[in-house]
Amino acid sequence: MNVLYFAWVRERIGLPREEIDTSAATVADLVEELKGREERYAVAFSDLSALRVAIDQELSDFDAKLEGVREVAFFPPMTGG
Amino acid sequence: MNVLYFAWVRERIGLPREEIDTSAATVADLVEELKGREERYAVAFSDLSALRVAIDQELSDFDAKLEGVREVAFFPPMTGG
Amino acid sequence: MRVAIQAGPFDPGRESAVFASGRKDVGAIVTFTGVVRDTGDASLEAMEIEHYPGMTEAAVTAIAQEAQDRWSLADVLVIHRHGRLVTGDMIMMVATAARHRKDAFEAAEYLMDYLKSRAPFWKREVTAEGASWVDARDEDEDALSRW
Amino acid sequence: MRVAIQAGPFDPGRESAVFASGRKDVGAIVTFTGVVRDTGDASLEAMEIEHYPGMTEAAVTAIAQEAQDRWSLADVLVIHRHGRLVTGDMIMMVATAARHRKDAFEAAEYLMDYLKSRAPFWKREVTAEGASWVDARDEDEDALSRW
Repeated sequence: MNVLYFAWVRERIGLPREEIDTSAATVADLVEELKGREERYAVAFSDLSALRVAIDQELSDFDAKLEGVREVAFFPPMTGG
Repeated sequence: MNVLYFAWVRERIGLPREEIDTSAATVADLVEELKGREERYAVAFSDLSALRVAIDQELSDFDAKLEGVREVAFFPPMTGG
Repeated sequence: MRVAIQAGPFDPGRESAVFASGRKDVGAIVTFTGVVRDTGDASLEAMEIEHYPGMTEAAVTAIAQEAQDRWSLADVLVIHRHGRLVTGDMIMMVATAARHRKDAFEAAEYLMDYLKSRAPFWKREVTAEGASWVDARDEDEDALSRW
Repeated sequence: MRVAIQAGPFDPGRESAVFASGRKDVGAIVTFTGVVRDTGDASLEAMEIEHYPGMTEAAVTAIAQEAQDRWSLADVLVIHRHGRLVTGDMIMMVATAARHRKDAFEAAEYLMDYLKSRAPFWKREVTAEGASWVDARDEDEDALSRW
């Protein structure tokens, strides 16, 4: 699965995207898996209320299932306009 | 006193402005005086709720006093923009 | 602040480009442009706009000043034409510049609501079937009550 | 409808002049232009806008489509830049064309509210004292509740 990071999430994790081999059932499961890997993930995902997630380029939420998903992106609340 | 007419008030009365020598105390008195003059004024002023009045180029109302006033204008509700 | 009451055309693109240019405290610019449009039934040949010279400038300036007093604005522009226009012609425009978009949007809507019903202009539509004065709409009068 | 997500500059004057030109059913055109402004404390050296290529185009197009579904609009335009900008640069613009001003104003405000909080852009301010990501404001999130 392609996992993307934007803005300060990207900076904290230290890369814009990576290919992750996972059997996580939901976004929340994937986050737990990443937090267990290394400190930088634990820091980036320490407060989920400050994060947003998109699944296959559509805004979603942390309860969403990952079956069949090709791309997951994590980022802070958007500041366009 | 300079009396001005705009839009369909001007068309009904048949002229855009005229100098009127009057001792009318209020706008309403002036209207009554004009209505008594000729049919075209009676027609133009038949429904005061469809008319607006400006005194010395400021929106006003039919109760307003005319003492010291130099210019009175009658017109339908405005349709700018 | 600039208020222009004129018979001649204006270029809304150029006006909005010039408006508020070079200011560092402006984050939001809103413009409204009013265009003569076909009204449906009979094809419009012309839109004639009568106004009250002298009072028009004073009334529009007062409306623009009131907008500047009510909202935090860096600049305000109002251009309004009079005379004979045809379909597609620009009738008027307003522009507002502010730090924040809320001020710019609200002030522009306020300006439009007041220009519609409190500036001394009267529109007359000329079609193949004749000419008629445009009636003021109740909803335009009602729109003032929100401010 | 036109949506452009681009690094390069745009000319708001030219864009608004071209927008909806030659249409006979348009009576009202509203534009909003967002400009990089000095934020006060430390002087801004640059505003960097990151975005999510692919999702950005889809999200902005969906927002513009929703505006067309909700209001009676003749046309909609959204331009949004990404990359490095400086004070005074135009960040983005929206334009709406409609028969009536209420539709044009409301749709433009709707577009702005959704572009602020639902299009995948992230702003970073660079000053002499360092760089920091712009925090989303509660009032921008709250603004969505009115639609």
